[in-house]
Amino acid sequence: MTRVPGKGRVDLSQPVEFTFDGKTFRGGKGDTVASALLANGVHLMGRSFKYHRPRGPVAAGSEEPNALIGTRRGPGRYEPNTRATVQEIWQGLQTNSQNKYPSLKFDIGAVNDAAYMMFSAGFYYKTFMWPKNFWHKVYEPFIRAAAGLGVSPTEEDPDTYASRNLHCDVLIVGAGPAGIAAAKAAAGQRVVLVDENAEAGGTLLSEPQAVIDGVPAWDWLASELAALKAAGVKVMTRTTAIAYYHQNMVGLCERLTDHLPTLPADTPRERLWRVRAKQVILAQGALEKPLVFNGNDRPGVMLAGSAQTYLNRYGVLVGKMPVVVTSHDSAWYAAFDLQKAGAKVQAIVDLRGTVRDDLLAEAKLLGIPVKLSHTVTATSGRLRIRSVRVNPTSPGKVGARVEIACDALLMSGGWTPSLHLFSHTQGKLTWDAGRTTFLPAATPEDCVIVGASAGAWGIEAALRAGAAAFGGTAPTVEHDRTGSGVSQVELPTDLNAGRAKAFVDYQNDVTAKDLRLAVREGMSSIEHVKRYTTNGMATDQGKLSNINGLNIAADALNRRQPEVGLTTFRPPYTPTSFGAFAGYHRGTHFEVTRKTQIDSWAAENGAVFEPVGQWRRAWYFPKTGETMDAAVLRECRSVRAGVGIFDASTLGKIEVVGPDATEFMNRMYTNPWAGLKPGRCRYGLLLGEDGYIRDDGVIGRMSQDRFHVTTTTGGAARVLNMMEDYLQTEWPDLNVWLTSVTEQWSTIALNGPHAAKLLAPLVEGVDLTDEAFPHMSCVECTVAGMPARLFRVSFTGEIGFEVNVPAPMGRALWEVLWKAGQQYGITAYGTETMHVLRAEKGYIIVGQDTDGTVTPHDAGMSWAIGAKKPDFVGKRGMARPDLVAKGRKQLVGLLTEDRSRLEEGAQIVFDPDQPIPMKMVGHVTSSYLSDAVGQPIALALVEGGHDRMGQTVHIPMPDRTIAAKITGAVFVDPENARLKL
Amino acid sequence: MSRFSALSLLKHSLSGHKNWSKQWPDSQPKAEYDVIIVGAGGHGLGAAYYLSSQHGITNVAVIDKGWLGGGNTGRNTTIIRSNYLYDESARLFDHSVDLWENLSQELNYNVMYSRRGCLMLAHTVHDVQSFKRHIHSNRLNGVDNRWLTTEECKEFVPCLNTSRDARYPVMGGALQERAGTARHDAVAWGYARGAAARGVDIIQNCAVTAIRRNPDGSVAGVETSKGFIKARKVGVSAAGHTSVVMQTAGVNLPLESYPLQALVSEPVKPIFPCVVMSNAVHAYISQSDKGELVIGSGTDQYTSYSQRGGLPLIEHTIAAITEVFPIFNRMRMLRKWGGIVDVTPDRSAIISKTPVGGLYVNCGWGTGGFKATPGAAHTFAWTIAKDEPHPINAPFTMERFRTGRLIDEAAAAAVAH
Amino acid sequence: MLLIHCPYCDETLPEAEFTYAGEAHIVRPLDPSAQTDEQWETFMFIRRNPKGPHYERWRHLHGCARYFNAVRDTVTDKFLTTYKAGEPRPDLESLK
Amino acid sequence: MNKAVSSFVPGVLATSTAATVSLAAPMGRLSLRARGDLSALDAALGMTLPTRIGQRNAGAICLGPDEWMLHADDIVPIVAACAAIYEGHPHSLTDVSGREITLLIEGPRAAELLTLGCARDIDSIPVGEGRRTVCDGATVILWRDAPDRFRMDVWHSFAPHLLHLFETGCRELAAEAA
Repeated sequence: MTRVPGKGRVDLSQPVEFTFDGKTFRGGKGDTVASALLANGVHLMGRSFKYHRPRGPVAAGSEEPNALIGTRRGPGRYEPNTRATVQEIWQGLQTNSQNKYPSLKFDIGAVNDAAYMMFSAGFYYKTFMWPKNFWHKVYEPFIRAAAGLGVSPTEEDPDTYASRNLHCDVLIVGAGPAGIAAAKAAAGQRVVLVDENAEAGGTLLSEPQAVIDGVPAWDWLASELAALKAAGVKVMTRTTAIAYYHQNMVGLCERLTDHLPTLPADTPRERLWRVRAKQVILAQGALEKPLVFNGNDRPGVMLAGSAQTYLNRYGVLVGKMPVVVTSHDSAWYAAFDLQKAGAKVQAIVDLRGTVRDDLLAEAKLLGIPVKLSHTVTATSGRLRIRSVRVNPTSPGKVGARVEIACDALLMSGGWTPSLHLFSHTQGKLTWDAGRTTFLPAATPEDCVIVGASAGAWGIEAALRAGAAAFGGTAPTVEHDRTGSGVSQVELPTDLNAGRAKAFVDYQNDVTAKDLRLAVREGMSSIEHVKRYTTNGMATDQGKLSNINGLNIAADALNRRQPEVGLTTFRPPYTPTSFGAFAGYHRGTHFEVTRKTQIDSWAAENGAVFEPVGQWRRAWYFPKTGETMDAAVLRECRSVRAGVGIFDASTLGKIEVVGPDATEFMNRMYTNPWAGLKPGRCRYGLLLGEDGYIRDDGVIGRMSQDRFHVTTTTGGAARVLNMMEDYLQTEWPDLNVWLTSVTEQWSTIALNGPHAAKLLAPLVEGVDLTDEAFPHMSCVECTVAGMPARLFRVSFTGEIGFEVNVPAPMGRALWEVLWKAGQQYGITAYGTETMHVLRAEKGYIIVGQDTDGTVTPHDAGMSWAIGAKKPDFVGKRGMARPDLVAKGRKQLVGLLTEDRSRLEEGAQIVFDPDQPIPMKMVGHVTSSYLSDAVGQPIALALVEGGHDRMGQTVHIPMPDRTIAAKITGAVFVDPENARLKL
Repeated sequence: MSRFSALSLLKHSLSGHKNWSKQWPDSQPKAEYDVIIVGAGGHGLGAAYYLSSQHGITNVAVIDKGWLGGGNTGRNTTIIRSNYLYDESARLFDHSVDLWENLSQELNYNVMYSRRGCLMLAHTVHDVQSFKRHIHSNRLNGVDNRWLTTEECKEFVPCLNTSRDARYPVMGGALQERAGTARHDAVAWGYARGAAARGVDIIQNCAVTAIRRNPDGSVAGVETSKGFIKARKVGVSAAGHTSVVMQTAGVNLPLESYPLQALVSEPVKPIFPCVVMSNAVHAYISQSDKGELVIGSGTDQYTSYSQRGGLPLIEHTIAAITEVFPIFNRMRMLRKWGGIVDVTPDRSAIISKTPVGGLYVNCGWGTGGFKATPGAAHTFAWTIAKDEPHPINAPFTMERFRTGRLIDEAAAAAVAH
Repeated sequence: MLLIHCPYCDETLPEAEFTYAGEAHIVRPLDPSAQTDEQWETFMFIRRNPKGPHYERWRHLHGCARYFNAVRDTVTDKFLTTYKAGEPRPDLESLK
Repeated sequence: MNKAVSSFVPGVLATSTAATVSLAAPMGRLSLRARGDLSALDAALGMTLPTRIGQRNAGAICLGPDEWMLHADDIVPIVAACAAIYEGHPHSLTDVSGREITLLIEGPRAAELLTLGCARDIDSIPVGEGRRTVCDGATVILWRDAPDRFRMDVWHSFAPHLLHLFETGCRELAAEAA
């Protein structure tokens, strides 16, 4: 065990057992998988992507690229690529390593490492091209098999996810010293303080030696957090600010259960917060830069600051005899802390020739050997570092090496401000040559970036910057540790640089020589370098690799970094589960399913449903054992011979009211409306300005100034929107108003020779005779004691009525009609039968027999156009050259010669013997078995179809070609005799 | 240009990869070119490649305000297919697929064209009708596309949710087996390398600020951040920025630019064998050779050049993906990005001469530009070289918006009721 | 998600309540039949699509249901102003 | 599963220690549209129509510059009174009683429950006012009657979807407080 008694915040009195690759390990409450494994002396936690090299954690936080594991909590609860440095342990947690076979310690994939010279950057662009068919059959399958790190989940996720909207005055991202100080200074406003870690505190958790306002850092932290909560600040931990959107909307992902041993009831696993803040404070701190040298990826090589975190926060000594290599002061403190905790630091190797005297004095005091002007040129050890090779340097030269045995190598190349969220705002960055880093400059958002993420190092500076954001004052800090350093590209080496494996992107195995190769091959922008090498595209999204990659590329190009380009940080800040984004919108709640008031009756009576837009509609009502075709034929027969009942409630309905209602209707629809008397209905056709059919429906004039407009089910919202658009912006002078009444009414259609007989006894105040209430009439009356709007209309060719009653009465009316209809053999029918019956009559379905390219003339509905009207929507568009040209596709009927049923969507040709590609002249829009016609019928759009009556066309199918005769589109009762009582 | 091969790779690896040469030089502009292409994406670089390789026109410059391939070429979901309804579209996109199939060999650059099939899911009766219309039309046009039943869909993509109770049940699907994906950056690089080898100048980080015209109205050249460059002909292929560039020549186009977002998951071992598109729920997905699930969504509702896009769209897209593929709920989004797509009123492209002599435009690809890259580039080059359209792009004119002869694939898929 | 000020409600609200409705100040000709094909094409299809301030229409669909106009910078997506339908096009200079 | 809210049985639909959602008794609802001088309508209605969007008076809420929603036990006299002045003061009065239902949402965390579906800031709706807004994709009218008491008018077919969200939310918020 490498746990240091008395150090850290892990509660070892609450032991926690978990497994890693089947072996049980013990840690304490507060441990991550990484800290607990390190405490057990385990550094080897994974394998790299390309070379399968052994890897251990290099960091202690969410920037970790190496220690990725699979985590499992019973069936369905498995996720790959979890960072061991973030995953908290709980009793029973199962974890496994990834990207290895057969085992983590012995992985045959590591042969790639031996052949690494072949796998240079972009190697796959240069090969795998011959022989050509080998790509699909051999090369690509081979490459794909090597893809990925972990394995995908394979079961449905039993957990739930949530989302919430939150509005606040101040959102502070990062609960380190800067964030806490800002929250305190913003007191009195609606403040939200979020941190991705399990605990608030940030740097303070790793720097217990600091004393703030005379109080030890951890005591100060506890009392400040308590005070903030008491002051109403919403403090959210385990909550990552994932993305910064327009106008200060920040997306947060809160992880609620992944750290708990048992799952609480009714608690989602994660919650997505959409926060809208008046002001955002970004206080995300800084990330430590790795050093780039040969062998810098061996398990045991770790960022110095992270080693300090493992010690001070988790009480874990990552090595008993570590070596420190650095070009920055901060790593010296790591050496001191480890030494004081019982480690025997073998050496502090500093690239710099001179270092602050106090650091040298402290090292001397602690008895740590110091090697200034030295570099590290190699490491050894198969599964964990065993030794490090150190060489003295002088300008342009690397001296003789010495080998230092060690069990950990702590490195620091300095610090990089965390600018990810700032970049999401499309904020401008400036290059700070002195610190070789980007710093935030300007952002279009109302956002302030403070502390280390703005380049201010040290706890006191962070506190000061945070407080200053709201004009507050900061406490004083003793034992603050600040420092400076110099930036490096690759460390000086005596090895052949072309052979060195000096890693920049650990996970993707991108080395410094890959970056230089990319530049050599002409990749001159950092984005090209990134894409060619995959540097920065691993699951850490370049948190550790981007800045080193840029420095090396700039060096190779002999240009300043800003000229090479800024790396774009893309959301999310850390990988975020799909479940969190989907939130509540899963399963039945994925999207609204609108149901009519009569839907429940249909469900109880065996209906099969189909989704139509947002609605679900009864498709057909099969009897036991009946196929769809049989059910539909039966339903059709029953309507034509008796009476059928149909739920038409989903039809869109718009109440058009006002003195200018007629004028408005004249302008919107193709038809003339002035002559329509109150109490009468008319079929209305609606076009777009392009002259193509958009919608249709029956429109009743309820009174002089009031129209009851119906639309298609899918078109309801679109048509209302279109009407409002014209009314509000083109014709605001018209005194007319529109109200959606789609859901005010339940609409029940009765069709068939017995429809009037069935309905008449239930209707008060209207005689259902041809004289008193002829076809295309409408009236307000009472039906079965319910207030109703009664229409005599037909979409089937049979005598038809549509009864509209206030929606909640719909099912009651349906049941009354159902009961009353029993003596007439009433049959419930669904949308499929409705489609068949209307097709037999040649009535179109907009969107099926028309698409967005059909004019009224094409559809054979020239009769619906008010030719005398000076204008209506679509009139001008319809007059464009191509819309009046000859040879347009026109709607006709088709009867197959072999009496077979055509397939909807089948294409039509005049010459069946032509080679492919064939000249297609139209397609089948609707096709049904037809009991009434005695053979299958079809509607089709055919080039010049209206002038080709009686001609034969051909429908080539995969197995045969079907001949069909062009007929009129009306198959049943063209004289409309059946509409009369 | 030194040839790429396994042998050359081996040879160079023995010398530590120190002797590779630049794949294309970073050129500075000359005073004058025969042809200037504005926009160094796949389309623009490809046009330069075909101008130089097929039409013998090598005094060509491709100019970009940023780095080559940095626009939609590097920001799309890499889907390639040609199962379009109308003859005009099917011909253009199938011409592209023909070129895709040999592109690696043609360019001596592995663009990793992966012919793994594209399955479009039908979730409504209307989808079924519409997809079958496509399938029949494709068959008679010689474009592969076939119907799969729900069970066959499940067999093809085992992780598909085919529950009858799903909000959008899978009622079948249309499979184009020749469809697939390609490595998007490599397409730009391969064309750049091929064009540069034939003498084309590729000028990056040079913004075209205006197109200058001669007194007779014809094109004179382009004003750029590096000064005026004379040209006999100018072809504009600047995706989302095309209308801005063309307006400087006095040409107003029927274009609007919208943000389009896409995302990838963390990489996992192979689990997803093909491309799946679902128009009803507005999402499409494939898995890259690196193991990432690549997911595309629709455009935001407003025009924009910000390359940002909103969170709600991402939420909806991911909800749609996990609805169709529930096993991915615990996968994680690794990164998402935005592009700018230029959209025409009929959602079909324009590859056309313009009213300005010597000025040509290739634009309006909306969300479908990547798959068209070789075909668009090839026919655009032809149009520029011969000052007349190739038969394949002849229907894709600007005039169609006046005459009404639209190629409206979206309208053809109109929503039913 | 954008934040949009509705000039009728006088509130600044999330985009979720609004729908975009294209370029503003495109007036439907009083007598479309008198338009040439070119004029009709321009009315129907030709759009400015500027990179920068854009005069555009929005509808507060899930609020007061009004169409209104806005000037939005298409590079930053920031609204420079919103104003009621029928009000004159504001001068860009006055918005700076 | 989404359950149907098509019955007329008022009562509690979802409840927890955090919030309770119940269905209000059926009531009369009228959509009123008018512009210009409203005095004739005010007289017919026996009240002053509020003119600022979101403002309420008696059972009337102003939803747009020319739009109001009226809630009333009995709409017959209102319809008659408005019809009487139609000639001189044209307007649109449409019965939408059957179109929608009203959910009562109350409890210590009622406002927070609404944030599950509403993107707008609930705090910006003053007590005694209301707004039309969008909740989980559905257009609703949200009336704030007290800091922790709301009414939500929603079209029938969207109600089960919203109720499903609120059922989940009530449980989730209660668990959060526990």
